[in-house]
Amino acid sequence: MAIKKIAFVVDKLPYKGESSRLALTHCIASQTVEIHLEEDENVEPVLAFVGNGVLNCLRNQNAEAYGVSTMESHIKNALLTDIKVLICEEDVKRLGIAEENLIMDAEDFGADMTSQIVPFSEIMAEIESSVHLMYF
Amino acid sequence: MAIKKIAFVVDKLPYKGESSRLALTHCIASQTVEIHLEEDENVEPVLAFVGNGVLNCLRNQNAEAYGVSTMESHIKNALLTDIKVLICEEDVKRLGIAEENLIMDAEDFGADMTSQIVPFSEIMAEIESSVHLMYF
Amino acid sequence: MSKLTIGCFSSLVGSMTLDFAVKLAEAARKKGHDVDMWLSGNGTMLAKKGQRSFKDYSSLEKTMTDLVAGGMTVVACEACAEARGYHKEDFIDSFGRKSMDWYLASCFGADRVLHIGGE
Amino acid sequence: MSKLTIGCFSSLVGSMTLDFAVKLAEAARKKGHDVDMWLSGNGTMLAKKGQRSFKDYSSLEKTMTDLVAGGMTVVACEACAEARGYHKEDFIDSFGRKSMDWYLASCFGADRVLHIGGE
Amino acid sequence: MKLGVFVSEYGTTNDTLERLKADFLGIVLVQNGVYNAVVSENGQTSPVLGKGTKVYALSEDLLVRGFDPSKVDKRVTVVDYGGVVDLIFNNFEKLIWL
Amino acid sequence: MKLGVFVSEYGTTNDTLERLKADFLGIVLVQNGVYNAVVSENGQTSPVLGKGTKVYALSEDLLVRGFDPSKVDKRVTVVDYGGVVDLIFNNFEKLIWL
Repeated sequence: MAIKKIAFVVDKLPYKGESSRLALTHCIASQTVEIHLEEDENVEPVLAFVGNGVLNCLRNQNAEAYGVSTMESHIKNALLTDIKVLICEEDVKRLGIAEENLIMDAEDFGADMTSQIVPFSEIMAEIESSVHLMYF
Repeated sequence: MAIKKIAFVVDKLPYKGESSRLALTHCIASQTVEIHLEEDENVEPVLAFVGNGVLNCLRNQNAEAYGVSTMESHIKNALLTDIKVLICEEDVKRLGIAEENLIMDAEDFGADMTSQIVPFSEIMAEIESSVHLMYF
Repeated sequence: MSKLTIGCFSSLVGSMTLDFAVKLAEAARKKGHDVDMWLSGNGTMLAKKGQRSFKDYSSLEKTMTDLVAGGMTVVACEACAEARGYHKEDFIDSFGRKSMDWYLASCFGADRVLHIGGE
Repeated sequence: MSKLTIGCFSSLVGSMTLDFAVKLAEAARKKGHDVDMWLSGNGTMLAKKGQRSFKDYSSLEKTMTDLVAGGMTVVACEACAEARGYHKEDFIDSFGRKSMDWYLASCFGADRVLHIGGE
Repeated sequence: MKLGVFVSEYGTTNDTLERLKADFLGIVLVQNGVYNAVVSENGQTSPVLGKGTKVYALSEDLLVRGFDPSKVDKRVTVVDYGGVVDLIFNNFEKLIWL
Repeated sequence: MKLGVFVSEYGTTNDTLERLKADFLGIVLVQNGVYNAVVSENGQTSPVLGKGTKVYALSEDLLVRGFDPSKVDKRVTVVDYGGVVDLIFNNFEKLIWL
């Protein structure tokens, strides 16, 4: 059985461009990748927010004025589909973000998975153990 | 007679995006703006390169590999159409560019106009005396 | 009543810069100002007819055509559009197609110009 | 012979990033490697048929169709394209239209992945 | 000259802001520029706020990024799109988008 | 892990480069990234060159910007597109585009 891990690393800010949004939609697309693969083959995504990219993970995003989906709903969807979500601890501290302001779970979506705030070294280890790396 | 001065200020690097290219094409479009205006009305453009934007003004640009026109040819066209071209002195010094490496004239295009390397304060004065400002 | 000319340059579908320009135009119209909008470079993407609505993208076509119907002028750079494969028949009907000198002329007659550049 | 998958994301017509991706693909093919190219976000602009050639823009359609004729695979994200108003009939004929999972599957089978993101 | 500068990015090093001279200079934070109104790095507020110039931030762009417009730095005035239109016509003569 | 980092911008403050750890780290300067190979600011060469890592620059992107590929900083190796392909397959395993 061949499972290949792909690391999705987001270091871009949300909303001005669509880079971080595309990171989420491509990451979640791992749910359906099997249709293109042989039996027993699969892709295992891991999603990490680093640098200013951690600002994608703030709670209470309200996109009503613009009529688009929020990064918050995408991240919660990632948790709902059991994707490992990592948030860089050093950057959370640097930007003075309280954990209570971060999207740590998606209970309202019915997800069991929770986000993890981890040191950059742990994210680097995930990159190292991945077969491929997509840096958004 | 109403002549309105518009300042085109370029602070973006060339080639990766098309921002500085569009600055030049729009600036040169002042040659034909009269067709949209009343008799005796006209636009007088002034073109200034500031910040890293001064790197648009380097000589010997060779775009053969990419098959596009160079910023060099656009700047020479601006001089050929008698547009005032200013290059920020402080930035030329900061980036260690020798004057001999800058596009100071367009004699090969048959232009009489030459570029001027001027202090930022002089560019600021041009902005001040312009009716409108386009910052590329 | 004053006139605002908005130049939208390297902005894109999928970039909120286009949203900014459209919302600002809308707010200016509400306050009774005249508004001209110039689409150049990748900004011309806004002029493409038939953009399908998805939850990940704001849908601007309706707002724009309403604004034009209400008296706003929207013109896209013809050459920039052609280079991207947007021909006359690809354009939203009420949008104009002109050369770059139109933008300068619009600025000539404007009280304020907001030139939105950037990559 | 190895396989390279190139993902072209927020790159654009009028941006040399698209030129970079195309030239890299061409160089890899010349050296006998397999190449898959995925166009997503604004990168889907490359798939639009009928882009007119101007001296200010590099013309990539011929190079791309030649590369595809020679065995390279080019697929654009269907939803990203639809959102921009590029329907099936707007596409360069030999380019594919798939959903995002295709890119992940291509990466699964690739020896190297160059994911070109950015705004 | 009354100059309005739209800052649409966060954390980029552009010295344009430092060099601009005007009788009146106002900064309008839009898009990712609004992070300058709400985020501190290592306890330091954004240098954009420390210039002694008037700073405005767009409420819609705060909301979409998860920030409460009532909780911006006290040196910042929050405006909506209508407020930006008024600034453009009443407070500024020329505009720069960074 | 052998990591190749494509730097396509000049003068942006991204601390990613500082933090990356790899057994082998190579930097490929492309697009506006090539200015790092040729431009000094106030007499200082780019910090990108001072990391003790192997640095490459794309010749086509030097030429288009008006630089002679034979005159880059001596710490930089100039490659063409074919050379980039070889780096990707022979020198690196994973790639980052900044």
